[in-house]
Amino acid sequence: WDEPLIFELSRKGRVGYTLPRPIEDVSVEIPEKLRRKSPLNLPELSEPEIVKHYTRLSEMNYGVDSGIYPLGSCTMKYNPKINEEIASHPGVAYIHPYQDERTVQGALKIMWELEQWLKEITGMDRFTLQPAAGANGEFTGVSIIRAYHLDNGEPQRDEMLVADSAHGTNPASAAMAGFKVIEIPSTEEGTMDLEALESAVSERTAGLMLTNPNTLGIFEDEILEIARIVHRAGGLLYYDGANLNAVLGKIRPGDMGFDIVHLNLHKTFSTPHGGGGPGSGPVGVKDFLKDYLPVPLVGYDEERGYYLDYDVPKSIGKVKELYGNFAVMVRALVYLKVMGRESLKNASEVAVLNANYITRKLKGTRGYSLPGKELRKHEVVFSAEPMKKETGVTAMDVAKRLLDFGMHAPTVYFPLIVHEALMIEPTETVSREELDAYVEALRRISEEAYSNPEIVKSAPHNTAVKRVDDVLAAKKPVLSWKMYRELRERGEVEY
Amino acid sequence: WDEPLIFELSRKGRVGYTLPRPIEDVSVEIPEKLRRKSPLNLPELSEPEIVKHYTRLSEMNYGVDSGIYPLGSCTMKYNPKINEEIASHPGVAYIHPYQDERTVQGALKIMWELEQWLKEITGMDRFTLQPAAGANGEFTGVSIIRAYHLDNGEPQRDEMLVADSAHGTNPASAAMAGFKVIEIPSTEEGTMDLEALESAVSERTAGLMLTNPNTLGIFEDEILEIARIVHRAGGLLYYDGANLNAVLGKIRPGDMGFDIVHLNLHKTFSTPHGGGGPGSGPVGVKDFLKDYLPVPLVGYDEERGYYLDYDVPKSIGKVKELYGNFAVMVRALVYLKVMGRESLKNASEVAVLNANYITRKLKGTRGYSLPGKELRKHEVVFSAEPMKKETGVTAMDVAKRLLDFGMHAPTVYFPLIVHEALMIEPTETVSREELDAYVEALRRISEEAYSNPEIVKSAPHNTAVKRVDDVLAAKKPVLSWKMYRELRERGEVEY
Amino acid sequence: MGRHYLPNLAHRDEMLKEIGFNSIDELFSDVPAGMVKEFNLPEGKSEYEVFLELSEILSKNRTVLEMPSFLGAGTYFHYVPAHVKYLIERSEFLTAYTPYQPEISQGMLQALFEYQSIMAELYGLPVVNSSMYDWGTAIAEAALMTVRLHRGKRKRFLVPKALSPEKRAVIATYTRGAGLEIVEVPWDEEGNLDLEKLKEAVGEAAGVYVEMANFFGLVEENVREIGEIAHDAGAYFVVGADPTMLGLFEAPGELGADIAVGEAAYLGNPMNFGGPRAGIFAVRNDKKLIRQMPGRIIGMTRDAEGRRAFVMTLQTREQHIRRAKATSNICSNEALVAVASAIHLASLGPRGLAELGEAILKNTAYLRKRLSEVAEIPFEGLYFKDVPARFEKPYSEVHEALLERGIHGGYYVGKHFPELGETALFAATETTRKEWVDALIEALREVA
Amino acid sequence: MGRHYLPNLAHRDEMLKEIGFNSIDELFSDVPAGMVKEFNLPEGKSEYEVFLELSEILSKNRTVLEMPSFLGAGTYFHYVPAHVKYLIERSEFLTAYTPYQPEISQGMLQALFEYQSIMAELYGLPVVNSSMYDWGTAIAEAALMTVRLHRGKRKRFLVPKALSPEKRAVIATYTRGAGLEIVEVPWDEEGNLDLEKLKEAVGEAAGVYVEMANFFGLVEENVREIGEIAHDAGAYFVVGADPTMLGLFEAPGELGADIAVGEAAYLGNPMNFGGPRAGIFAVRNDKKLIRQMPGRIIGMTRDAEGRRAFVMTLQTREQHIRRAKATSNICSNEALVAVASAIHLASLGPRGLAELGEAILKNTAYLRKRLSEVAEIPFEGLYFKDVPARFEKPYSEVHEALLERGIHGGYYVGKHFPELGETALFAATETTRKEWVDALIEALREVA
Repeated sequence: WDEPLIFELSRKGRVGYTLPRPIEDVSVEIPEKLRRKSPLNLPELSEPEIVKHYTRLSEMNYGVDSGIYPLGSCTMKYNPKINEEIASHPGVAYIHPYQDERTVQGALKIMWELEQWLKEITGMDRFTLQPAAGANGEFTGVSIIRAYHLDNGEPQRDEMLVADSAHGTNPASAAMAGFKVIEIPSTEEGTMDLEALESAVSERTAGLMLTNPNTLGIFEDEILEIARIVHRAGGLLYYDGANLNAVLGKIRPGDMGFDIVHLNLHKTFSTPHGGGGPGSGPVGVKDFLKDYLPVPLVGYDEERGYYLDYDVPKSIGKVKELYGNFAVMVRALVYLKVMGRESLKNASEVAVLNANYITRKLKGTRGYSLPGKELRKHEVVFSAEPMKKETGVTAMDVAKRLLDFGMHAPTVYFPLIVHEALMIEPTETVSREELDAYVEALRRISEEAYSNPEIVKSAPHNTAVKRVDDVLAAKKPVLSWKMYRELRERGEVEY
Repeated sequence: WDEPLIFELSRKGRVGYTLPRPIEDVSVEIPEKLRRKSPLNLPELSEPEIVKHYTRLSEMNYGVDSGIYPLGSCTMKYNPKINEEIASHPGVAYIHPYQDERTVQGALKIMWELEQWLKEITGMDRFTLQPAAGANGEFTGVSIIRAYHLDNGEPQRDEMLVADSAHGTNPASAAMAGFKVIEIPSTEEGTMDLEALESAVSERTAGLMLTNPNTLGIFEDEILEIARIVHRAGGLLYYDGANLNAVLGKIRPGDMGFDIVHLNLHKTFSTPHGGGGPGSGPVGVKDFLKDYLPVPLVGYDEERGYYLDYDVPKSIGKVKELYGNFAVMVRALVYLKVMGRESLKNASEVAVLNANYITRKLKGTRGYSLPGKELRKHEVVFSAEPMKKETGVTAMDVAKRLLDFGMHAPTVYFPLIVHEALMIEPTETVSREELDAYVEALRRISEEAYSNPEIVKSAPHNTAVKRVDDVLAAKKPVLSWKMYRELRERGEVEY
Repeated sequence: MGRHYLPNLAHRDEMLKEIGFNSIDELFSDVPAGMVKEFNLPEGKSEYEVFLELSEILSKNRTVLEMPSFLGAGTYFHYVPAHVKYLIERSEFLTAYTPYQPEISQGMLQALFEYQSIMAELYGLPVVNSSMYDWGTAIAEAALMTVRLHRGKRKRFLVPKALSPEKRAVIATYTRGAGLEIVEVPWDEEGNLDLEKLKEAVGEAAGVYVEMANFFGLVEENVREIGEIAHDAGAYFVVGADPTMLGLFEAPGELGADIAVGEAAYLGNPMNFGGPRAGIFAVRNDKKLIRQMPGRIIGMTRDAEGRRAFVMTLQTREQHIRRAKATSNICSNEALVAVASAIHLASLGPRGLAELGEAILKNTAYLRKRLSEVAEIPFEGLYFKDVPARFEKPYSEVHEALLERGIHGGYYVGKHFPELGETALFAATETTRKEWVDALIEALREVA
Repeated sequence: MGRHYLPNLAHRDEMLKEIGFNSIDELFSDVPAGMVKEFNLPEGKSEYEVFLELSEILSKNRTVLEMPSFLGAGTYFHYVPAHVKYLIERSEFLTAYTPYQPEISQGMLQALFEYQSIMAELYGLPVVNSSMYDWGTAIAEAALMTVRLHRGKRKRFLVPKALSPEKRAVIATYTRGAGLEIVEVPWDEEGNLDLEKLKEAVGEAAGVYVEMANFFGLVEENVREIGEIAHDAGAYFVVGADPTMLGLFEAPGELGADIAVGEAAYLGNPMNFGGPRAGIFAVRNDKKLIRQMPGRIIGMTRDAEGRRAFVMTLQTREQHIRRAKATSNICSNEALVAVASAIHLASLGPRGLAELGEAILKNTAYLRKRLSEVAEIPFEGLYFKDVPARFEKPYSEVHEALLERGIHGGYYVGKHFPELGETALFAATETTRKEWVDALIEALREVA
């Protein structure tokens, strides 16, 4: 399991490529001052060695196909293989974005159809598929809010309200778009404090960014009142779609009062997360905002067929080159077509059932408390604070110990409003036996914490590497082979 | 690593499939006496569970991409990924063998082109691509020999000569075709005993089956004399292509005097072994035998294009349904086209270099002897007999201990003429470092055998399971879940 | 261009020197003079060029996705779920060989044991090998086995006349060396195996073979009775069955089969122009039969610590040990094809396999109904996948006209069965679309 | 039809009961009345039907394999070696998320560390993040970063006028909130960045951006000089470079760049209609810069036993910790795209990358030579990939005629650069075939 760096496997003279010969063997002069003179220290390996290297690395990585992966707020559901098969069709891979519209009717149809699904699912009237990820979508959304208010002659609306339980991207995106961020606290129950909201809104309010259900997995049951407060103050309501998996096919953000929605195709719509990306973060808006969407949109008319529509009068411009992560969109559309109305609803119901199953089964186990209301949607946040106080075992220790059971840990220390948070989102694609085993493992860890806490504190024990020192990583940054070589020569690292 | 059987993961009511609806929902009556009444005890799982199950099983398996795999006589070379990519083209997967020739010109062209390559590589004049594997090819070859002699009015030629070092398939195939098998011994040097051969040939000789280089990895340097002896006696010379990787692109069986050749596309031509198959075993013959080949052959003429040729007057018939393992042929042709003349030669040269590198580096290590000539071709056979005598550690123990180092074992106990045989075929696609590490591991095992033999005898220690009890498996056969359930109910197995 | 597969090509001289050679030629010094040659072969191309070239060649094939197809006759367009394809392409499965070292091959061994187990359930016979080359060779091996079981004292093997010409040819070639006499039993007026003729021929037969649906797609009604006739005559009973039938139809083992055979590639594997395939081979749990069985078998056992483990077993039947006396010469088999079929079957489960069978039966019924509007169906009875249709015109003309309309028509059987005249087999599976059938009939109306 | 993804659907009632609920509705009892609805969506289809439907839809795209293409302008047809595709499709990579638990994610962490390392070598800057969304957003983030580095006291950012309209638009949207002033520096007569105009504009600039080959494919001759002008004015120097140039051309870091950006998806990834991509983002090893860098970074460290291990590091810059004060809002990035590019680069090695660059330069030179026979090339100088060609006819007519002849023509630039008139960019890469270019010129002779 100790796979060397690819640079360490390099041997001079080895070749891992074949290239077609150039059309003509003319000599092309590169200006002297631009010709590369610094050594190009890339690894030299043959193809079999490269394949072995990355095969081994892959085996040192835990994915959705490896076992339960209940990383809260990330919706690590199974990624159907049919999505992948269709996404690798030559009609996806080998088309250029600037091809004449008549030669990419298939691609445009896919984007158009996907938009129709997303509109019905969210209750929005128009979508851009351009954003590359959730945060890119949020930036799109808040940029639209900014453009809208400016357009309405309200440049003073420079405050964006966010829940204190919000994903970090919410305030970060708002700030990037030039907003001042105001945090709205949560109540003991785990939902938004309406009084605080009332007193926060003003003529400076641009909007409120909210997830529903929120990051505690709790449905904001006063959502209609929240919408009323914000709208009355002249603000817009932005839906962070990260948690849509709880309500997909049952409840539409548009019906909750939201004006703008971003979705995460890589969460709710089963496209794979790729170790961090690519994702896709489409943004939908109500009719009155559609003129602000990024360009191009995808249009359809009988004569022209599908086309790229650059005629968006007040467009905020572009948040990414070209049209977005097309190969991800293909996967999402395949998923939607296979699932259909009934199964989408079933999926969110089972996701909610699974989360409540874990909630009820784990509740009452020594060391874990359950802040907020008991009824959850797609995820639940337990706190290991009692355990920490009584045994010194932290949420991080619990997470690490879970790895020893061959299971992925929950999200830890988020949301920030819960101390020692363990945020568990099982999703609908895990089996009851996996849920039972997960609860059993968490119970066993509780027993260990109270009988033999050291075993938990020093976890993991059965993984490829032992607990990784992230403090050292930040204190002495080694960020590339180049830096490593230098530090090593100077004797400053010995790993 | 203790993955349950898929039957044990089954839960009533789970579903892992989707099916299109029938065209019409008519009721179709199955005759009462044919309707299934016995319970159909298939597993019930969802797709995510199935994917996890087989993903885990795959991770419990060692393949060519996992590390060195020097299984002698199996040519476990790297299987280029481009082969796989092209073999999964819809133009391969979605064509029916009975399509009109005009709609499968691409497929027929691939078969035709592959035949041209194989002809030049072997010095044969015509090929059938029908055989599914080496042994199927051998059967084809010896059936042709039989038909040829019968056709020549020599039904008495019922003896097939094979070397005592031959692959077991040689005598088995000959016997299936109705031949009596005569074994020709090898000399101390490891090559065929010419005197024995002289005295074995007669008017009953149908032919001689030979590999060259032989299974010791030694080139039969008297091959021209061998051919003369067999031909003079009226027999035909059959080339077992299992070891072609030693001479590919340098020496042609046809130039050695062989009349018939079978090849293993899954060995020499880089197509994957699939855990035991599919392979492909094309058979080539000299001109005078081409009328005996199985039908259909692939023909070409300007007007008709490529076509299936059933006009083979004396054909032995068919050795497999349809045209052979087409998807394997595609892979082999891709390999040939990428490699070309020069690299095919380089490949066999490096394969031979690698085998001799291991030979020289390991030679002289205590406990291993090197029977036969030192100069080898693609593989080398060491004997662990001295080690066994001196320490009790067997070739099997050495093999098992190698697994602990994360390496695949050599072929053991073959060829039968070498006691405690360790048959090592590194192939050309492993690196020098891997060869060095292999020799080092074998040396270290030797040291262990002489200092602490128990550690070798009880190996492996680091694998998913410890040494597997194959004696028990044969004594108490448990060959299916059905048998297991019954035995378990009767308390006769407790694993 | 293949140097990217050859890590040590860059170190050739260095390595030669290190082991005391001066040149590559020295490594080949034992080869007779003049035998080493330059070959007349093209130079290598880049991966990209080969990709372009092969993409172009393959685009010349008109696939069944581009043109509706009604071809069956032993090869069928079934859909392969994407996860099956993904899983068997994982290189740990794909690139491994026969699991000679069980300790590092438990994955493939267990997958094959599961394949054997699933087929055992399907065929109602608990002992299944880990694959033959295809259905045809499986029948041939079964024929040889029944003769061995009679210690060669009986050499006659009966097969239905309504048998695929491919299979017939394979059986002939395979059994020639052992001197078997293959006798064809004709069909009766309903298309079933003629029981009277069977009784006449069965004396001294080593084995009797029948298929649950014959080559013409007709479901054989008297499987059990045929078995009884065989057994009464002291012959072994070999039953062939398409595994996609067996969710609805009784298991061959329950119908009296001693040996059952079939084609695994119908599930989990694309058509691939006819190959690779995988022959299913199952027998009763009877030591006498098991000892004579061809092919590899995976067994469950335990490891040194008593834990469950899997291993190749009963190898003394096989060529690498028994050599000329082996039960078969088979070595490489079709393991990956078998695993793919098992993954597909595990995904279907009992309900899915029954639904699949129903979809096929219903689509076949629709095809048959529509075909009967434009052609004569030679036999009454229940059809599974294939349906024979007899035309007045020469079928070649019909076929040509269908091709022109972008339809892959049926398989002409008149060549091998002249008694059926201008008949072709048209096939349906779960993949057949109503619009395809309707287009076919439309076209046939115009041309037939 | 999606029930095959939902194992517990079969146990819904049982599980509800076990945890004390009577119905699914109870689980949604906190939702305001009337909010739960039946959606107006199609019912699900079988995998096979969706496969057929999508295959048909996708077959409507005329790919660059079916029709030779000369489209570039920021998206290029490079060949992706098959092993790269295979490796990133392994589900352990594909289906994992951000490696929050390093102990079970060492594979992805190491692969990303290797990506950072390889890009560091290529760009000559040792600190690289583990990807931005694309080149365009990377420039935009670089612009914001240079402003932060000036603590907001400078808000001007200079970009070349000869910049992709896509990138220009992204930069505008991204920097609006922070109030940046984006100033375009025109090109001079040779097509290089106009150094005099640069000097005029550079005062008070937070950063200056230039590309090693501009939007028209023209290699920028004065990169080093531009950097000196920027630095002399106290501005940060940001260099954009196509990674496929950098086997032959000097590393941006060596040319004075403080920050370098580029597009990783040009290697190891297909075009995919323009997405996904991955932006390269590299900076000098300077704490001040590193602290202001956007995006995730993987670092090397050790585990509890002192062995080498990898982990996400310097996270206090990021949104999940710093929230509104983060250096960027980026969370999900383009990790898999980045890993694919790294595998491709590791396969090329130094020699392969240089050969790739040479092949592109030579093919571009051939394309340029042939285009000059039928059109005017507006600038002298060295071209990499793109070549502008100016026609007398409206280019739309030319393009239409090319389409009719089965050729994807160039990208019309007149819309965004009216000063260039009826000019289109035609691009070549290593994939361009002589016969394609010859066919293009042939066609242009007829129509232009």
